[in-house]
Amino acid sequence: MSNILRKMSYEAIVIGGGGAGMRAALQLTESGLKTACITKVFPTRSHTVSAQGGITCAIASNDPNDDWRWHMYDTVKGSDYIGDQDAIEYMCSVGPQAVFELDHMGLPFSRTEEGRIYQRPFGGQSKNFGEGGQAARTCAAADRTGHALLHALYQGNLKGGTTFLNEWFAVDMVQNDDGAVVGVVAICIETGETVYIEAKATVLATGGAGRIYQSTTNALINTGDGVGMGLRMGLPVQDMEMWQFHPTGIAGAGTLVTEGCRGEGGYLINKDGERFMERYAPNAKDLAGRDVVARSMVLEILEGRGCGENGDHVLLKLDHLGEEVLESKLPGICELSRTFAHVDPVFEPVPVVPTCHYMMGGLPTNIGGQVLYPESESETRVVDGLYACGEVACVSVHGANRLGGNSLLDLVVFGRAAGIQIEKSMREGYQSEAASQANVDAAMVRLNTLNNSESGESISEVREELQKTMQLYFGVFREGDSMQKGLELLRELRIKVSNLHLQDKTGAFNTDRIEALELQNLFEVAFATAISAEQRKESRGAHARNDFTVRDDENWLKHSVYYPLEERLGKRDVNFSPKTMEAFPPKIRTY
Amino acid sequence: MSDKRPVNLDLGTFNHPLVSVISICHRISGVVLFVGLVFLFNIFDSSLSSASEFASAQALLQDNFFAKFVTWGLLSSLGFHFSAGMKHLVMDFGHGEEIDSANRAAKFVIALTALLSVLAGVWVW
Amino acid sequence: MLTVSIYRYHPELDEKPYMQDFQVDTGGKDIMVLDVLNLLKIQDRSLAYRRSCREGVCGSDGMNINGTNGLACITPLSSVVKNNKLVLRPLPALPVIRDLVIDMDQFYKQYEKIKPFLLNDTPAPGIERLQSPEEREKLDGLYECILCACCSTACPSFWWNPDRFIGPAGLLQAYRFLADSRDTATEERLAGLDDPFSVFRCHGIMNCVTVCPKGLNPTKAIGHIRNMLMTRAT
Amino acid sequence: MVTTVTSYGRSGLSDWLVQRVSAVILAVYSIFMVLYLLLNPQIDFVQWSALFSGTGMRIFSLMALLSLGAHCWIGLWSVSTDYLKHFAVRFVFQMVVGLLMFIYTIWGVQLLWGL
Repeated sequence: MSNILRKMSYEAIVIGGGGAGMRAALQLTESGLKTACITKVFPTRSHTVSAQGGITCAIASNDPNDDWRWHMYDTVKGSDYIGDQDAIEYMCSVGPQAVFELDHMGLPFSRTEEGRIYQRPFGGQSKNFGEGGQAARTCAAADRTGHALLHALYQGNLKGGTTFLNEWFAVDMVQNDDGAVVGVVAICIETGETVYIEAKATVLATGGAGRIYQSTTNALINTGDGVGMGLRMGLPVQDMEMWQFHPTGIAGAGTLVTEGCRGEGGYLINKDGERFMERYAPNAKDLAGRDVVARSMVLEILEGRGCGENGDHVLLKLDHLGEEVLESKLPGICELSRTFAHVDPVFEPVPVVPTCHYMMGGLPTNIGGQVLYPESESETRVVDGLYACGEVACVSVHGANRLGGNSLLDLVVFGRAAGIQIEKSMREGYQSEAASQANVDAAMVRLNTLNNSESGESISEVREELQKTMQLYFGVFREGDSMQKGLELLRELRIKVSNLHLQDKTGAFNTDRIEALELQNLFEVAFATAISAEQRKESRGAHARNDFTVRDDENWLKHSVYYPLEERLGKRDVNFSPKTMEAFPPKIRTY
Repeated sequence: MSDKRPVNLDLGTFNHPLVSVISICHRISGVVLFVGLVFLFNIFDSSLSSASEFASAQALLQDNFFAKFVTWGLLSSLGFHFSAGMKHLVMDFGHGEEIDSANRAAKFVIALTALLSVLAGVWVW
Repeated sequence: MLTVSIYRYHPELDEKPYMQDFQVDTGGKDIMVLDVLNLLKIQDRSLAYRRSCREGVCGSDGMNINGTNGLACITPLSSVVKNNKLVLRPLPALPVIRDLVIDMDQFYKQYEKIKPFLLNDTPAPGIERLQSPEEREKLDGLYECILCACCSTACPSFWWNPDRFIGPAGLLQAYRFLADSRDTATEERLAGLDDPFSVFRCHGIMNCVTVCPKGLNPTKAIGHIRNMLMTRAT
Repeated sequence: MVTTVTSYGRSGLSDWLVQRVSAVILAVYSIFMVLYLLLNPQIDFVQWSALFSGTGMRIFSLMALLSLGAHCWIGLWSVSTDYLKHFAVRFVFQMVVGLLMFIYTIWGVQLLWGL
């Protein structure tokens, strides 16, 4: 098989056309760098489109005295103290500017009577560093904020003239002899052609990987392609055990029902009609951190107070809000409930269950989006030419648990920051050696193997097995023994994943090939998750263990770092040095 | 490659909602009326030329089945084109732009056309 | 067992498209059309279709389902299947790349033509541009479009002039920006639309309204554009 | 965005408006004629030609004639640009329609003023 690929050259490429990728692409295009955004689906089909409730940011619309430092405090607390405080400080302080830019780009935010952006209460939000009660800080466009944001960003990029390579799938990154990333091998899905896309800067903005679980709010395209590519290149990933289970996925379907429902006054009830969150979080109740609410729900179900025939879900009560509020503030939720739960929230509560939602972990980066290689607990080095932003990155602003509305802020702030950093690097004269033929060939190995497969495992069966294993052994509650069992199963699966049979070898729009490549990425993510989860021997944020039920700050006030080549878990210091203020010290986290 | 690409435009496999059927029929009736102009202008020419030609045109319309049928066809087309055109004008003023109201309007157009066609038949025969 | 008849075409293997029948065991459940396709994909790995969010917000899986355009992921079998038969064809009028996957370039071009981005020639303030709730309400029913192309490809005017008629999706967005109090390019936008094709090919057929999976109404938006053109001209 | 030489006013709005105004005139004219004939079932040549020799009726008829020309042209031009994809075919069709409408108009004028 011929290895000489057609080459396309750019100064910078962004892999991923979701919120983070398009924000980065916009920044890069505006800076005048020759940029292409490579995206496996047309940009507006990216998963950002499904975000509902809003983008949390202290723009001081709802409360004129609101302060980004309060937002920072909430985020640090929400992260269960393993969020990096310099990054959180940056996100919360730069946030307002990034949000105003979105408005100027045309994002149709809902409005207050004063004409400002409407903000609603979300979980884990407080005023005055937790002392001033519930805050309303999440900027919203009804309950379609992600959709509005993604379209506004796409429109901004159209205006700016960004080059898009729509429906191109990144297979693997190309590393030169110095170890710098110099682009990516990608497939044009429409024709099946494989091309080496050369770039001095490669930005991974490939989003999450919620599809490692059987029940997830994530789109079918959320297959962790960036993490997969990074791991195959030998790059370590951070905090991969930290998976957020969103309290309110529609039971059975897995589709998301925004936290904004509870922000607007909805609450959860068990089969006795009891508002059980009053017991678990007496102050914040239904607006406690997502990890807290999700665990409480699972406990209710495990203790026999679940609803429905099988007692396997609880109910989200919304009818008391009245039809007018529901139709104006939560129209999308009404639509989704009717379609997927066959329930009209105007009259009946919606059956919900905690569902895999967000990957807090990912490739460690600094504030400028540069991917870091942790050499030891305190030392890191920059991986030349490689950047990451959005869900694929672990900068880390979410630590062990992300607050609702912070993901959209994360992706615009750090997409933008990555663009700014690249522009700076280029102006400073960043250069990298061109890739050799051997370098490009290395990135073609897995595709070639797949293309040459004559027999082997069924893609859909292996994927289903993987998802079941993750769901069963690495869910909301975890335990050492069962995780070891899960790991064993995953090791068996690894053999199958490396022996997939690609039945369809044709070129044009070959989704069989894409699904196989995606499955391999999913597996890498799942395996990193499993190792990290099994070895973090404490409970923190979203990582809840039955055998280590308390937080262990002495040993684990650390990022976990999974090194793929040695299948080893290391640790990395958390940043407690924000630039403009004192760090928030770890406290017991209650809501 | 793109030249070879097929296009799915097999109209027989699509559902055509009533409103869209009304629309295409509006167009068809318009073309029918356009073709019928030859007939109308000839009749009109005869009717104004002289008393005798007027009488023979009158006779044609009263006795010749074919002429009667054409007249009825044109009157029915006119009735339909007129009714559907009214619906258009009403829509231009911002009414009947919702699916329900548009469907009601479409049904009304059909009913009105049917009535007008029957009346035209009675008149012609 | 459900009989599913699917439009098949592979540019490298087939001269012409053809219909292929499959039998699918739905377990007697009222699943979505997309679920059926996912089941079929296990049977036949070569079947090509787009999908992403599987909840009706990304607009990937627009297709012609038993004769009507819609999103596979939010169309339950019970709403379309008659006589135990499901017929899936690609969206009409645009070239087929493979099976149910169409080339949407022409559709996107029409969208880009209307300058789908906010234009404002005044300097941006340090905060957001203020907009009253009433002004914002004008964007409801417009900004929700997911660009699935169900409407435009159901529109006969678009079938015959996909290169010259903007089509319902693009026009809905044209009006979305005309109606935005933060946009100052009204005159420029209207000037670009006053030709015999871009807007005026709309004959009020309303197939767009019938099929829109988000319940939006392009016909109405087009009416508003026409009124603005009228006001501008008189 | 799309200009076309053969369009009537070369502006979509003027075509659209002409189509509406001419439609109303034709509708009123049609109703008048039908009602007139219904109310005068025993009409003879004298009465018929007297009707068309009045100035008012001549103006009314001329308006209808011109409306007919414009209405047909815009309608059929639009039909031709939808279905006739071959340039030459479309051009010939449009010329035939244009010529016919010209002939009808002159013919009508001659009839009305030839009385």
